[in-house]
Amino acid sequence: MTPRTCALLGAAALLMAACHPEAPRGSLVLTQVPAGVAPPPAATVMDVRYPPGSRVVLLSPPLRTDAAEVLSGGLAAAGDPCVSWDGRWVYFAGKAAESSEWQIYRVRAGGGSPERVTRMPGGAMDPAVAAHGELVFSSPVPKAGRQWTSPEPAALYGQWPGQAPRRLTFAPDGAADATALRDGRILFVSAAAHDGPRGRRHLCLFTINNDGTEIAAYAGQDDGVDAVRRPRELGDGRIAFLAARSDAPEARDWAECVRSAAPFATRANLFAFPSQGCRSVGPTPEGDLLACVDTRGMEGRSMAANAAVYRVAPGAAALGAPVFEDPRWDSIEATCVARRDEPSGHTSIVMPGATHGTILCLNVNDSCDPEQDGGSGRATQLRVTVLAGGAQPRVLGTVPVASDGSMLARLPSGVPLGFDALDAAGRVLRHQPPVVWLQPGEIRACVGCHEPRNHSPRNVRPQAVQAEPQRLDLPPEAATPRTPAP
Amino acid sequence: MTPRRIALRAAQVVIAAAAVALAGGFTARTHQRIMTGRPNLAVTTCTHCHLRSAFKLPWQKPRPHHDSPGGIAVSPDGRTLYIALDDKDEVAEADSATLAVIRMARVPGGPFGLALDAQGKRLFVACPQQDRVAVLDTRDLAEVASIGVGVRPTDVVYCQTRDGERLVVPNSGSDDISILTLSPLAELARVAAGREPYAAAVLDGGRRVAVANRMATHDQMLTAPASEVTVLDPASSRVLDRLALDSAHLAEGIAAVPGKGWVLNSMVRVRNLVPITQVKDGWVMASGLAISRADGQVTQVPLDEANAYFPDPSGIVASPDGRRAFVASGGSDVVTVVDLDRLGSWLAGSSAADRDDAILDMALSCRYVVARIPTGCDPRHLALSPDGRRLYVAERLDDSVLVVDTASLKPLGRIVLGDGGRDDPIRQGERVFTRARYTFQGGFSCRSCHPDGHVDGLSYDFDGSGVGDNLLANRSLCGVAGTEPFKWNGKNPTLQFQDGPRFARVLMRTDPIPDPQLDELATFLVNLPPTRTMPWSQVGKGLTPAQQSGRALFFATKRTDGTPIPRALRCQTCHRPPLYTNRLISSVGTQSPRDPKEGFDTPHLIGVGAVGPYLHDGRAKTLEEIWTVYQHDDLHGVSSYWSKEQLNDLVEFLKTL
Amino acid sequence: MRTLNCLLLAFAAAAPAAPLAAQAPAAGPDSARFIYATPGETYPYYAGLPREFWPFNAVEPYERFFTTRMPFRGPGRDYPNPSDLKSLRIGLLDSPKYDANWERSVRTREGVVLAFEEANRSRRPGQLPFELVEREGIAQWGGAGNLAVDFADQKVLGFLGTIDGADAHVALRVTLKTEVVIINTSDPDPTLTETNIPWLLRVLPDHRIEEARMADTIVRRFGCRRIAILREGDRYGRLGVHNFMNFARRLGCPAAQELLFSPGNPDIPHQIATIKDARPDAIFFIGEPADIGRFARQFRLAGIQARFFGADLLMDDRFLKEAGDAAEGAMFTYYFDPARSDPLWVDFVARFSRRWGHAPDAYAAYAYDGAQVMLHAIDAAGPNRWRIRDQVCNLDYYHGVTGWMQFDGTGSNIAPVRLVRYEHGNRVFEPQAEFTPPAAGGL
Amino acid sequence: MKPHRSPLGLALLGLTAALSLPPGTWAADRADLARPEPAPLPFPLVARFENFGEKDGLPSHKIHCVLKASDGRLWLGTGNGLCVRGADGRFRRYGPEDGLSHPAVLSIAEDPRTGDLWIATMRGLSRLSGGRFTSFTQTDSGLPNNVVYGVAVVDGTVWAATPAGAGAYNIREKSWKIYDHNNAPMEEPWCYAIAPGRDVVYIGVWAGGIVEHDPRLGSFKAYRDPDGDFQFQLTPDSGPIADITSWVAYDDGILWQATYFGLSRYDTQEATWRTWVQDKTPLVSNFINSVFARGHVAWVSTDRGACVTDGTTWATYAVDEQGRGLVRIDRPGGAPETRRMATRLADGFVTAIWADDHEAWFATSNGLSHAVFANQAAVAANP
Repeated sequence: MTPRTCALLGAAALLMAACHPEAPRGSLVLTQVPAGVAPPPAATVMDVRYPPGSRVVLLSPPLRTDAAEVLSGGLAAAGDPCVSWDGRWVYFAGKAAESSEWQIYRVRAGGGSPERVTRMPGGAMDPAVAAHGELVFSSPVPKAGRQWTSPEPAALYGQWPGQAPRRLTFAPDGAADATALRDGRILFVSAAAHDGPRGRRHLCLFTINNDGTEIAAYAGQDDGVDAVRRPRELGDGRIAFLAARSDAPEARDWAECVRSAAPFATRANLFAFPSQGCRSVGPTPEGDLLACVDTRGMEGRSMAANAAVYRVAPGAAALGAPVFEDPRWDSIEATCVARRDEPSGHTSIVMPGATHGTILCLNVNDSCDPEQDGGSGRATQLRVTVLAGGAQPRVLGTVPVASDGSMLARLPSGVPLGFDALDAAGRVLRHQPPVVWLQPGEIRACVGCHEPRNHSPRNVRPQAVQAEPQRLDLPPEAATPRTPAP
Repeated sequence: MTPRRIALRAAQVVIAAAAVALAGGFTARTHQRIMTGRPNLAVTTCTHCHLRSAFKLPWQKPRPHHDSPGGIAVSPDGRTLYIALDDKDEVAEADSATLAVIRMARVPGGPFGLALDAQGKRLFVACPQQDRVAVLDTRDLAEVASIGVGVRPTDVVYCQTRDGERLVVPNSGSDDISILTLSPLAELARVAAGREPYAAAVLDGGRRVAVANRMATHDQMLTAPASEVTVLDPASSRVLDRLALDSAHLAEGIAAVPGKGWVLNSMVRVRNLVPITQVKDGWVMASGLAISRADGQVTQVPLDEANAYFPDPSGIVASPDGRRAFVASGGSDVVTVVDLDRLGSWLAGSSAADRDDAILDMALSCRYVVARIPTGCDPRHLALSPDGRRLYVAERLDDSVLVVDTASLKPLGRIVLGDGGRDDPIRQGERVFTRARYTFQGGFSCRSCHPDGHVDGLSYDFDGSGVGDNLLANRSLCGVAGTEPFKWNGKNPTLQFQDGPRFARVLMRTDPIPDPQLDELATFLVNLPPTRTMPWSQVGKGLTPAQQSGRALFFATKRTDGTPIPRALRCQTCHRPPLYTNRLISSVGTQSPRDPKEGFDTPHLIGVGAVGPYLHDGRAKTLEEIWTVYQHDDLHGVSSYWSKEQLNDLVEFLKTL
Repeated sequence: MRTLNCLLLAFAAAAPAAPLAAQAPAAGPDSARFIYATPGETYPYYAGLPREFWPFNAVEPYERFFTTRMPFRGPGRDYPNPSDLKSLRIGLLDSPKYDANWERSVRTREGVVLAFEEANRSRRPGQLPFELVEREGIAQWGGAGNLAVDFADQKVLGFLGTIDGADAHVALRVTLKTEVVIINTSDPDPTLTETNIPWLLRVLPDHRIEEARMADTIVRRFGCRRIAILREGDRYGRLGVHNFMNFARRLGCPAAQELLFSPGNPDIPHQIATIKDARPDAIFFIGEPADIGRFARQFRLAGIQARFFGADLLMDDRFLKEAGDAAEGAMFTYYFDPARSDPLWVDFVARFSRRWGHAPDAYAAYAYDGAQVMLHAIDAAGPNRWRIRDQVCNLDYYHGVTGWMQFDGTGSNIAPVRLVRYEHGNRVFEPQAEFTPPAAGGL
Repeated sequence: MKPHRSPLGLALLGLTAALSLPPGTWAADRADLARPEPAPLPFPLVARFENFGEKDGLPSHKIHCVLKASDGRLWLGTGNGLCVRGADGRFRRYGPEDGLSHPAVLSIAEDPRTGDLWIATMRGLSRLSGGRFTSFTQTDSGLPNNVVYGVAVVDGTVWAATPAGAGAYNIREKSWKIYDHNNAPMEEPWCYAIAPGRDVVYIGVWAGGIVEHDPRLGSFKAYRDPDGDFQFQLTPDSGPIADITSWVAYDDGILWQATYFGLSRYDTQEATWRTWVQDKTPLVSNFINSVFARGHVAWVSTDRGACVTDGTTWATYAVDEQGRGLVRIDRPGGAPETRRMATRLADGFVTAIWADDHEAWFATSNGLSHAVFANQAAVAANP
């Protein structure tokens, strides 16, 4: 890049900044939902969450009701905003008209007219910004009440500016509520592994690298909570999220958190006070928490009061007074507009065009799951199942297990894979429903089947790697398109 | 002259030049093929064999020296600090109240490890660059005595025993431990240690001394390595025990825990036998703490967390009340605070199986890690004031010592020794080298596998195209300048290429190191001098008869019976001086069934005596095994005519390079 | 006391093979071909050579050794047989492929393998098969010792080999610790059996027998007075002439010259000139047959007319090929006449030729005999190394395919050797009666 | 025609010979064990033997060597591993699974500076230090050959006697030197024993007599059989009895040579030799496995029992044909006295001995014997 080019680009940037000034320090981006508006017929989950008239606004200090600047101007409904790492852009979900689909829009944080950045068939929702400004979102948008039982479950996609989206997840029940962690991974919500449509579902947190590789459980898989929503990484080593019971309305969620140091062992209430009605929670640059809470029915609050924005200091004993409330609107999602450290990227090992990935299991007999562990027998082969081209898993084939319990195989990428560890008599010792997938060319490994969470491998040389991996192929009729055309 | 004549003359000149070029090229190619004994040799440059003078290599040139703090000793009254500045050949004396440097003493030999006697009257200084221990009088910091020990002593501890005063000195370069008497100052014995004995701690008031061995040893390829804790009786110089830290390396910190009878080792738990398919969950390595109890039971517990790492644990100290331990993490610039009471209660309530698996449980540390104290760059040595109220942290690459209040765990200030060398690209490169931020979740740094730029003596399985088919022995970075190409397959023409995007994809699993930092890293690496393998007392001396005989064998062109050795099979053809490599790919019959190619980069032999195991996958435990076990049909030099004496002499010669 | 001992000895000597009856009858050669030691038996001193061949033969030494056999007095004979045997393992220490002995080692192996195959074919129900555990020797760095240890680790009951004298010595010392008996079939080094280690039997007549015969022939029969010696400059050559020089001296004709050469050296002008100047009437060669043949031809071309003498290696075709006409009249010793009509030998030659497609040489034949002794001992004693040792090391005479052997106090075969000379390119064996021990009706 | 005799007869011969004693003076004249000693002996007399075998926890019937270390622990080299006797009297075995390079242990030496044990095995040399083994083999180190018959530690150098020469490992420099027929006065490189002398090292060489080496000067001196022939000893007391040395031992200026042809003694101050053969001297058998020197006294391990001698007075411990223990004392000029003992050696085939002023340990081919000395307080082992 020549100095002359640099100078020109610099000048252009200054000009644009002048047209779209940055949001003032301390500004918030807020989702406002009109009180008492019913969702349209044939509504999607987004229509229920953001009924017609919902909007995304910028609130600058002092946070006065009359100072709200609408960022989603011209759209029929909008919500679910997130801010880019440099604090200059706001991404949100919106729909141009009541009849149109939800897509992801972006607008300069300082204000301006929103521009649509996705064209996903079936719509897009839950925007997040990953490393290097990559947009991550869910698509399609499920019908109301069918988010986790939809025959066309939502998947996460990654999309570089101006490029086609890449499918990142292949979870059988869908993936939603993505957020980028500072280590570069994408944290999202999906259903824990279960067997078939009638199997018990509960929602928990998973991670992937930003190229869709290394799908891994993050938290909640072993907990009793029915559902989790809107996970956000706080600045103090905790992950906050909204917990819910599946039979309760979204408005009665409460805030919980886990410590990233031991996410499977540290689930706890985020606040020292009851937080039913929490609609969103996130960090502030100063280390406080920014929460939107619907206090209707809460002791000490009038029935007229609605969802408002609160700033809560760590360890605060009570919710305190809202920092912003507007009786005309429910303020359900608030995010600080500020520059934050950009997460690290991930040098992808995905090979576009490849049809398979490789998976290494160090010891399929290494298991600590009392429910799923079928006994202390030693597995001699691994049956691989796949969920593709139907609601029920089908057997892809079996691969041998070495005498030390290790297994190496090349398996089809882009489909949910399940595993059954079989003993010499063909009995199933351990069972894993299809929930894991491989990206094309991915080489991934696991310590065992149902091994303890967050465990490192022992330092042993797996015998399976001494030979070429066995390859299993997907039946042609089961092949599914990897990435729908946008 | 007409234009036609000019054109004619020009054509003649061009044709003549072309002819000369063709003839020269043909001659050069013929020369190359004759001298390498390879008729099918591809295009090479003259510098493959005719290296510019070794004296022009970067590490041969003068470089800036810095006030990098090494060992720290605190006077019995807590008022005075002594700080070793190995890069400056000095020892600094600082006032713990004002945090000001009071005096400097010149101590040649790279003073690194420090110890005081019981009254604080004598300061003992381990000088690894000159294989000696110096004795300083603390009244005037004058050197009053000196004694030669093993190669590269990195620490010294003082203790009083039933038989009198003793100094115990781990000699990291000769893998042994010197036990010295003080009256007179003499070496009582030199006992064998593990690999790279690095630091020592006094136990039971001097009845025992435990020595941490930084590098792991392993008997054969594809077996789990182990680092040793050597426990000895300094009075009788008997080795009492050799505790094995399974799959541990970089175990360079050691501390005794008063009241608990524990020995603590900071360590890195490696998984070098597991194919590197990911970094997550400590798949490649993770930091840990080894607790050795008096009954010999050793338990390893993690210092890292499920989603965060604190790599390159180094210095470690335990509070006088035995309730807390502090561990410096050079890779993440923090000091980890461990609650030893919580750890003890977990150990007491755990089963043997729990303790065996403890190091595997990345989530366990939140039970006993109570704080992470941020520090300057590359915290290494730690020291506590005698009352335990102050923690001193040597911030090695910032040329400062951080002072922390151990009650509040808040910093009280810094002893500033130098400017941190911000303008020195070599020092900046060393910062890149030691920082783990370029790895996924900060899992490890360059130093994690290359302590001091050297080797960890392990072989790793990098999953390149497949899994399990890329087992590679670690190679030293010391003296690496001028030995390109890099990597065992010789595919990387520069260090920037070696450590660039491919490295990020295969190993770091994150964004590549940015170009400016990559250049700084390369600058640091090419300025790393070779490892000295000879004792300081022999440096500059002539070769012994055995070494001379080995040298003659290395440069032999004929067998003992006078029959000529084919040029391609002479040692000097591929391992050509001055760096003992012609930087070409060679096939020496070592391809294993899963090695994709039979040819491997010809390694340089500078410091080869200290970089075992050998051959591309580390199959040869010793230099001897290259020719006794892994030599096939004289493909790796003609050795079938050697007597055992000749092989021994050759090995003795190689150890001098 | 002496009486008690005598009683015990008498009982021992007269004892039938009582526990052996429990063993299966011995396979292979019938027991009539084995004659064992008798109590208090003394053996011929100094390989049974006439007194004039003895060192210091004019005086009586303070102590003579090997007039009786060193017994093995350690425990073990009553140890129970291993119960988990799948086969009866016997080791064979071959020579390394790059060694000069390789071809002789191949012949040795052929003889051993034939003996094993025949023995295994004749196993009866309940008898374990014999298993040959082969190891290729490592001439360098005392490798034979490592292999002898490996044999013990492999639980062999005994082993055969080796050709190289140094290897045999090294392996023998190991057997004293591992207590595994060796039968050597091809090392002629006289000192091999002079170590007093009671775990060795050698079936090949050693150099001393050959050299005494040759010294007698050169000095007494042909009356030669100026003897030159040309030998390999290695251990084989040194030991190969050591006794010859002593014998010649004791017969009043010390060798005038001893010159060395390197094996494989194409020509030796210096040695030829030196020997020519000395005008010898006899030249005694020790070395590889091809070398000796080449030098013999060069000697004749240089005009040296002395008689040529040598040891068994001159039997090798390579000597004749290299020497050509120079071989004419050359005389050497050999162990037996391959054309002899002894039915055992004739039958063996036929079986051997069927199996390997060529006739056996002495190394193959002695290897076959050695293997027979070992196999017979194992069948007779059962899988107990100490009792097997007793079977092997208490042998006095054995009638093998190579003829009758006589074992002296060192456990070495001292049966007389034959004289052979080349006539018109043919090997002519001088007439000599087959040796037969007195106990077998001989003289 | 001589009758064919079965080898069983010979087996019994061997057995009988092993149990019987040399002819002549060996009839036990009295069974009185309480008879007082007429005159003090120049060495301790064994009052009784305590025997240990496989039933007592020894891993093998065959014990090759025995050493009592400076810390008081008794170490045994057996045919099936290294063995240590704990304070509780129990034996603990170490084998290849513990890092020992081979189960057959032939010799053990202690480094006086560090207390480390160096263990000669039939597949390499092992060092036991701090409870851990480190092994040196001919393929991974400078050790000349894997079969190590003898080992000694002299002034920071470990000497290993192997069939491919004597290896000298400098512990500090971690470098090896090999002494063999190429650089030392040996006809063959076959070394079988090492004995530290005063400023010198004695190497017992198979077919090479004894080679004396002064490491400071790098000089060598060979002691060879003067008659140079294995078949006879021409004259007594004229030099090493044979060139085939099975063991050497040195203490206090006296060098002892064990062979399978008899025993030799060399007084290094007076440069005089003495030799002994069976039948003509009190030596019980020519077949000597090893000799242990303490002061001027030699403890001789033979295949027919053990002898203790200072070169003039002898005590011989053997087993008679009834399996009873006998001791015979030969004083200079006096008639031999043979007495029956209430206890006996574990086996007559003695392989090695360790002794001090208070006790002696006998390694045999069939167990271990502990010798308890008679009350000989007045007798010093070093007259």
